[in-house]
Amino acid sequence: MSPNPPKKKLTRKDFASDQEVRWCPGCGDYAILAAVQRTLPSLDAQPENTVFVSGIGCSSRFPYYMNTYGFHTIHGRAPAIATGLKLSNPELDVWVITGDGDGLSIGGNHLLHVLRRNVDLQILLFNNQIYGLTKGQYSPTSQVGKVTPSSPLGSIDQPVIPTRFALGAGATFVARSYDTSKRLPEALTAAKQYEGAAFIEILQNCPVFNDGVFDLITDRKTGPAYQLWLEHGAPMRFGADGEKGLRMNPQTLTLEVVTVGEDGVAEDDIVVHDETNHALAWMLTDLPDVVALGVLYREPSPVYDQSVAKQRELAEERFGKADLKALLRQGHTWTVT
Amino acid sequence: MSPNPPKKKLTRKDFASDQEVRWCPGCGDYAILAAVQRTLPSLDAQPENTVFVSGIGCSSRFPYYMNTYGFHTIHGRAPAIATGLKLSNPELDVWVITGDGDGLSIGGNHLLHVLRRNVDLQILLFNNQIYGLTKGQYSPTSQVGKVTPSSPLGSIDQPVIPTRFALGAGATFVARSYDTSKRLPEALTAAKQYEGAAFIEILQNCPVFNDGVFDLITDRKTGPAYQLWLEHGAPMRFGADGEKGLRMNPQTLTLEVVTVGEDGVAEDDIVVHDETNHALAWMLTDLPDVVALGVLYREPSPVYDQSVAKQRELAEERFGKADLKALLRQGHTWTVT
Amino acid sequence: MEPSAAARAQPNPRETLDSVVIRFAGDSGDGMQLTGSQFTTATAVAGNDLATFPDFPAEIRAPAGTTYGVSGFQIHFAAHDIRTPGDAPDVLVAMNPAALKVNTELLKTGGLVVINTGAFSKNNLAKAGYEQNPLEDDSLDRFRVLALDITKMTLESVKGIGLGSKEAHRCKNMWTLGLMYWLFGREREPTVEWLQAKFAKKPLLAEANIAALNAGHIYGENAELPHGIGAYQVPAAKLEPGEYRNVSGNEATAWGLVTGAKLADLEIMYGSYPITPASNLLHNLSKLKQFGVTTFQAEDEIAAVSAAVGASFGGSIGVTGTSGPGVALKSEAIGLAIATELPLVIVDVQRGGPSTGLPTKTEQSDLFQAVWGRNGDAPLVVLAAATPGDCFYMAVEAVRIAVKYMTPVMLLTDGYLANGAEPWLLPDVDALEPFPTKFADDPEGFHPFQRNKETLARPWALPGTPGLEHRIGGLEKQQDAGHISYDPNNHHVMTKLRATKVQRVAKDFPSVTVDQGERQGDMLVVGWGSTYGAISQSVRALREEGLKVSHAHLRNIWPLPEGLGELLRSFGNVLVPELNNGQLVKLLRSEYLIDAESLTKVAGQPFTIRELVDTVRERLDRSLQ
Amino acid sequence: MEPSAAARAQPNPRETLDSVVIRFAGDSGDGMQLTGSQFTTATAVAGNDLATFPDFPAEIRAPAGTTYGVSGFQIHFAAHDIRTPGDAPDVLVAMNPAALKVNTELLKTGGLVVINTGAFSKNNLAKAGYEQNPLEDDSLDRFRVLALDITKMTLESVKGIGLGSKEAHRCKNMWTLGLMYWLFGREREPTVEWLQAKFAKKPLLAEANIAALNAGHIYGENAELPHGIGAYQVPAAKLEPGEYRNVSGNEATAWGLVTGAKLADLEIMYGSYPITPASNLLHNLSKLKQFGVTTFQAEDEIAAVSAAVGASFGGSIGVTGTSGPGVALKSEAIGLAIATELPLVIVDVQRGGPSTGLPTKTEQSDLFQAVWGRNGDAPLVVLAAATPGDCFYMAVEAVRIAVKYMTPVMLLTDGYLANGAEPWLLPDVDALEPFPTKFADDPEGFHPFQRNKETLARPWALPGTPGLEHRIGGLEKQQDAGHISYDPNNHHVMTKLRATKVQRVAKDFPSVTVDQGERQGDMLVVGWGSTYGAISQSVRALREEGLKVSHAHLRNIWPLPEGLGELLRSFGNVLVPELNNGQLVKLLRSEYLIDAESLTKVAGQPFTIRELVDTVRERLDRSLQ
Ligand SMILES: Cc1ncc(C[n+]2csc(CCOP(=O)(O)OP(=O)(O)O)c2C)c(N)n1
Ligand SMILES: Cc1ncc(C[n+]2csc(CCOP(=O)(O)OP(=O)(O)O)c2C)c(N)n1
Ligand code: SF4
Ligand code: SF4
Ligand SMILES: [Mg+2]
Ligand SMILES: [Mg+2]
Repeated sequence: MSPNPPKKKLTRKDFASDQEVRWCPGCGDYAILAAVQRTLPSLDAQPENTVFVSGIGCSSRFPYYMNTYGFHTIHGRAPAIATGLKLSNPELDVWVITGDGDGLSIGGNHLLHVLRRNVDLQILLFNNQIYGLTKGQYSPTSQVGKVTPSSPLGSIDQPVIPTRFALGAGATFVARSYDTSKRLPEALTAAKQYEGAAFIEILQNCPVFNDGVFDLITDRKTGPAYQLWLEHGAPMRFGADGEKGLRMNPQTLTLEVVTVGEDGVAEDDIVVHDETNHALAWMLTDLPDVVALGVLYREPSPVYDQSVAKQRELAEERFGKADLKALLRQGHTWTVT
Repeated sequence: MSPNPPKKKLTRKDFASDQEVRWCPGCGDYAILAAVQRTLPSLDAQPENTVFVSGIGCSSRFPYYMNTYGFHTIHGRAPAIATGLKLSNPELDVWVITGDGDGLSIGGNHLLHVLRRNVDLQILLFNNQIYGLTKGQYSPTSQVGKVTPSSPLGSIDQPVIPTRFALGAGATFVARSYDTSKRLPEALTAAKQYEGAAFIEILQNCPVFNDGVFDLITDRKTGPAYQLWLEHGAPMRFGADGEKGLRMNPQTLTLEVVTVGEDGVAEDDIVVHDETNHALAWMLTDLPDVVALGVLYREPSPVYDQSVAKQRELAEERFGKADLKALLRQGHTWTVT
Repeated sequence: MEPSAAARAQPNPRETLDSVVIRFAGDSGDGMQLTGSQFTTATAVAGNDLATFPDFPAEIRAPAGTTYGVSGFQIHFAAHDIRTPGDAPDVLVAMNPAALKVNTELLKTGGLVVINTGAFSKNNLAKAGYEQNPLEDDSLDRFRVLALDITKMTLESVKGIGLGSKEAHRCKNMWTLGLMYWLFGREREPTVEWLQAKFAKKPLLAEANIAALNAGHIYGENAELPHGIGAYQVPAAKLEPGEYRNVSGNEATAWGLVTGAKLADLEIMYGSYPITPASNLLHNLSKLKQFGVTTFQAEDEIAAVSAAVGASFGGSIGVTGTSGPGVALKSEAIGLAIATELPLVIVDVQRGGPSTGLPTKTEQSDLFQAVWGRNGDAPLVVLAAATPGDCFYMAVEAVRIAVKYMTPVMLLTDGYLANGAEPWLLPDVDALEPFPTKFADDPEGFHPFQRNKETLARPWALPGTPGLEHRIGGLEKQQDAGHISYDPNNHHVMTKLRATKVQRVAKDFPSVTVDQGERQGDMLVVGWGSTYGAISQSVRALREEGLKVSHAHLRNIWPLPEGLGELLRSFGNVLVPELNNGQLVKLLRSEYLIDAESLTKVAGQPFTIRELVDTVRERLDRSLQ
Repeated sequence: MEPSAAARAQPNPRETLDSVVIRFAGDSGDGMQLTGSQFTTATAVAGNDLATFPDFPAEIRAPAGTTYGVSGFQIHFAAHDIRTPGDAPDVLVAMNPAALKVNTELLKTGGLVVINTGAFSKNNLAKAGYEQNPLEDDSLDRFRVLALDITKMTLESVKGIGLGSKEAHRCKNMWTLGLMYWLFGREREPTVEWLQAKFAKKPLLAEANIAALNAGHIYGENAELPHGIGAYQVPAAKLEPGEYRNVSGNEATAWGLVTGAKLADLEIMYGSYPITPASNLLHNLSKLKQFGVTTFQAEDEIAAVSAAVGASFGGSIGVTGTSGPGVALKSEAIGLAIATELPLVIVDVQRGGPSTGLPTKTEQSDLFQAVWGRNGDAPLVVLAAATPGDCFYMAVEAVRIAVKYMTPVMLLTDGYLANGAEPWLLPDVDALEPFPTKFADDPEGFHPFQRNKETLARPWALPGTPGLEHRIGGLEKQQDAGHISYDPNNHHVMTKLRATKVQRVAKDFPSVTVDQGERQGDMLVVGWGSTYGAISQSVRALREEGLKVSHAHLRNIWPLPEGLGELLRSFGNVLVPELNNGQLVKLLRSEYLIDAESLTKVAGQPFTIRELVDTVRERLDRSLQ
């Protein structure tokens, strides 16, 4: 038998833990879990080198269901814990699982800083526009007017737009998808292959406390009219038969929905997606009658954990090899006889 | 004597407390303090109705020097404390004083949420790109490579752009100025007159730990070439004799510095500032060779403390007048005899 | 509830029982909590004393049929006064195999099991982990079993009304409730009215549920119940006369805060971030905005307490509610309120720890955190509520102390109090003594830290008051003047003043009382918080055996009530039962140098009477040897 | 230092003194800290034992000439071994009126004041709050005054070198140092070398400072010093032979952490957010990246400790350093490390509290927070360093315990230890026993919470290890298996296991030792942390008076060392001096039911020998009456 036998091809099952999945029936989290378990083998991920780090929330139960290493931490702190983990072992493939409450409410500050530092992580934010685990209070992404147990007269907080917040924080990879999308694996793949902090907002349905908020977008019938799938270098077309598209209004600096062919709109009036264009990405975060999906922005830049590693090498050059005895003697010493 | 004598006109002195100012000689904070003390009387502010709330930092010592109500709180929490204060008494004129560490490091999450909620506050962020009070460590706004006691080999963190972060958070009023600017009072005035969360980044020099980082911009000689003063409705001109300006490149969606008259650049190629244009404001947060000053963005929207007040009135309509006895008896009661 | 021989012979007429413990158990989706609370209301109306214990799963909606998805509701009612939901149930209602599986252990031998055979499918049996159907083997022999196809009978009872199958199935719980009403002679009217109100907009659902309720009742009247099962009656208890309602701890706390604020003539600014089991405190208060309550759902616990501190600076009573992990996050800001001497009420609805721990289970393990969990010497006042209804009075007290002494007050309740309901004699709010707040308003010789000679409280001077402009903060302050001071002696003096002020509060408390028994004897059982019912009932049982045992229950944890040391020294033994690993006991030992013994239970569950009775007896024996 | 009559008659030859306390005081800008540390080095070289206490203002750079801008550095050196920077100075160097103003109080009667008259301008006198010039009235009569225009003489000494006036003025401190070197017979070489190194890139500055240093020295040699002031010598102390250096607590802690990690064969991930007085721990470690140290300046304390916990999960030793307010913020995340049983070292460099308190002053008021300040029953190990040098050994110990027992360890130091320097006998690092870490690697029967029988530690299984994939978290875990468990008994068992594990650590500590005196007597003085020097010197003085007083100093705060109860019971009185409002004393009382008395000082300053000696005597008298 050969000294090192060929690694057996892993399947979805190899990434499923023996723990019973305990989300509510119909929860969007099931679909996301399936997508992740299906995608990892296709990327040659190894369970032993993969870690899922989460905060607290229904979404944050995710790690228990993956047959990888996992850390179900405390509310909002997953990005900071994942940063420490990645600094201690940059070889690991670290995924952060968070929710709209975990990541944007109590955890907003850590999300800001992990994104600006560009730590090499995949960050999946499950956005169901509600606090699921605590039974349905409005969250930072809930729409104004949302009636919940803590907002009997409707929420008055202006919602955060996660992708816009991410760009404002200096994120270098920003994408959006939704729980049941066939193209979710694409986004996951792009995120895993990206070096740096890859942020994906995943629209997720909470059938128990916020059922159907994304139906218009995710529904098979109505969906196509609302889904703008972005492709770097391709014109921004959408609609059941791609009849619609986005045109730039240079005066207002806004992207307008137009129908190709109608009132003189030509093919090449349609804006071509450039995922490295920051201002364009900004406009795409919040469009009038359509939702941009896929990679809004991707612009590789220095990776935090790599820079840290570099500095440790540099330190040796600058300060010399590690020598404990010399360290204790640095500066002035004297001898008593 | 008339029953209500005319209020005496207040002066700068009326807003100066009896406490000795204890910043380092030459600190930019002195100039900001003077500007605030000079501006308030001109706006008919009353010391008893004015409150300065700060966190911790050199900048956060500010309230002690104002002869108004003041609260020098804990590190990073001023926006949350000011929110509670404003909710308890919306009549008060509440100013938040924070620093690049206080507001963007430990306090980043509260700044995010106070901005998106649009609480009626003036928020002054003194940005000296350093932790002053703790003796000079790099801050979230320090430039990459900055050598400090905690970054002997240079900082590797990508800096946050405060105005960009604010827009990403959903701020509705975003301005920028600098400590010694003659036009700082303008920004303060606009902020005070604005209903909602008015965010001003004030570039501030720390002569002890970060001397001169803004010199190119703030220096009398070099300044004009780097200061783009924004006026709503006016073309974006700058330079010693306003010879320069910004032109929109519709392809790259970036603002380019051009010289009017040179290689065919005409007056009306220069972009006219529209402070209600979100995408434009976004581009202005970070320009190649010039710094945008003044009001980058202003778009009035619902004010949090006002909405809270409205809901309290609404509650009475919905749930009826407050009646403690009825409250305790709501639902089912029975009598034991 | 052992049925008498007579009853065995022929079930009717109604057999009289002194007390009964019923446990309703089913799938999260089966509506057991509703069923339980309806039965509670009907039982209250019948004049029994009662106590309840809802026990729902940690998962929001665990998959149907699983054991960890079982939702339970236990009610204990009696002809005399009682204080706990009871140890072991006399009656178990099991709506599916999982419910039976997780509860048979608890049930008393000879107890009655009402089973919905309609749910005993192969699939459900498997999910519950039954190799074979317990209805077909001998595993239930030690009980009296009433096995009915409730599903089938429910569907029949609502046939023709035109419900979808899902809704029709949902009526099962009402059918079952109808049967239980008949078995224990309860009135249906309150439930009928409640259903009509609840489904006002869905008349079909109202009609169907009422039909099912009646069908269950009729079944009881007509059906030939198996040998040994009949109708029972539990005579009314002799309760203090007056108007009653059922109240849960989180309701009572919310109402107490509102009442306290009214008595103090203040508005409330409640800053909170949702957390089990404190969330519905926020929910309850958010419905009371017309009472001058502002609720602020903050971005996190730090912002929640900070906003409350800011509001107190502005002249509202700042209140913040949370559970253990939230208190940990708030500790720095609580320190600020201590340093600036602002009033603040922190409600800690305790849950199982450490860390995330057991969020849905009850525990008393935050006492140390409440008393000592801050940087520096940072004293505050700690109160603890003993029963759901007591939460009302303790909340009023928390507001009173906070304002009178310009100090943060931590009110400890727990998951058991928060969710458990008990019949509550309504207080006469007009009779409550108001304590209107006096704000500073005279600039003449005003100093923000000049103290009231008696209470040592500093003046409360509100922004907006002309002439009182001043600055406060977390740095040490000069005595009286309140300016920043780095003077060594001043810091020493201020530290002592802060500590003394909090100790002064003890003069404002009733000195220690004994809830049961003499002021000396062989053993004093000292409790605090939600263990009140269990301890008091156990001590009663022990005293009936003639043991010289007394019970003192502390509502004032810090400062401790006056006279406590003397009281402790008057007993041969002191036992401190706590739902933690031993916390109050350490306080008592260090304060009074008394060899107080600890009885700990850290299982996320209240003490059972048996546990307490056995332990006290055994420790007494040991010590008397 | 009362000069002998002989000395008064004619100053030379050098008079011999047993010990001297010098206080250098001047404007923040006058470089007193540098002057002090240079004098310290020279004194160490001269073979004296010494202790120092830097005392700088809270403001970064207070305006020149103000009293609150005065920066001080006190050094105590002697011919015998000493342990504190001394109570009252024998010599005061006052570089300006403000420095004189704030320090005259402290100076011993008959003490020597060296004054720079060049700084005594009207303006400066006013800023210092002098109505009239103290040099011209009788206010300094109780001292021996050496008033010189140091400014003028300095400027002359550097004339011609071509410095700007600002730099020239800056050389004042070196001139003064030169004079002090002559007065106390110190060698100039180390300072000269140091100046050459420091200003290698600025030869002019080097030349000027050296010139000033020499000029001051020459002045001493030649000038006719006033009557009663002469040159002194303090003979070398009999110190344990070996290689010495001066070390501050924050240096020693950093080096101890690095050494501990090396002995454990681990890398360090130090997550921290700057805070006084812990910041330079971060600074020191950030210069040691070549030792396998990663420093992460986090966005706040919560992120700092969280990153450390994440790093420990990944196989580094996660360390986080801060001060009291930071620990408060970290408490929730520390609870997570307790629940997941990961190694973690938390260094709390204590400062004055509560809240922001007195950031630049020392205090011991975080003991309660360290031991009890978390939600739930959340035990961890607490250690406390006694001296700057001891910080090294305690840091090594913290790493050892954390890894061996898979538990968080809190190491308490304080501002006094962090900044104070003492001569330190360098440890032989090769002689230190390594404790290499053993990670789990065998999938065979691996369970993440299966414990080591002896230590009760769970296995440390690192991500990246094939076959050991597992999930951990803050919810309660099933014994051994580690899966989420809501089982009541399991929670009880796990709570007890967590507590027992921490108590087991006591077996790994040396059982309690007595630092001075017998193991029984009239009074045991029990101290912890930075009060070591003051207590031990006081107890020595009292014992020399023949009093039956002993001193025990605790380095293990939790669990407490074995044998402590017995030791406490062997003394008539137990006194616990603490720089807080009484914290350790409460622990001792509750654990051992001993009537330990408290001696508190909450003034942001260490105890003086006099305070301690007087109190012990007075309490003994009282008790012996
Ligand atoms: C410190 C702390 N505060 C509050 C909570 C209660 N809590 C748990 S999850 C959660 C919000 C969850 O919302 P989200 O992140 O959107 O997750 P979802 O359940 O919607 O998937 C809250 C408030 C907690 N566990 N810990
Ligand atoms: C909880 C807490 N953590 C850390 C500190 C220490 N600290 C005080 S101010 C400060 C940063 C100040 O920087 P910035 O906000 O930029 O203010 P500046 O001094 O530069 O004006 C820090 C880290 C603190 N006081 N409290
Ligand atoms: S509550 Fe909502 S988000 Fe949570 S598990 Fe249930 S369906 Fe999913
Ligand atoms: S340290 Fe810098 S920011 Fe702070 S007071 Fe001094 S100059 Fe100003
Ligand atoms: Mg959510
Ligand atoms: Mg700063």
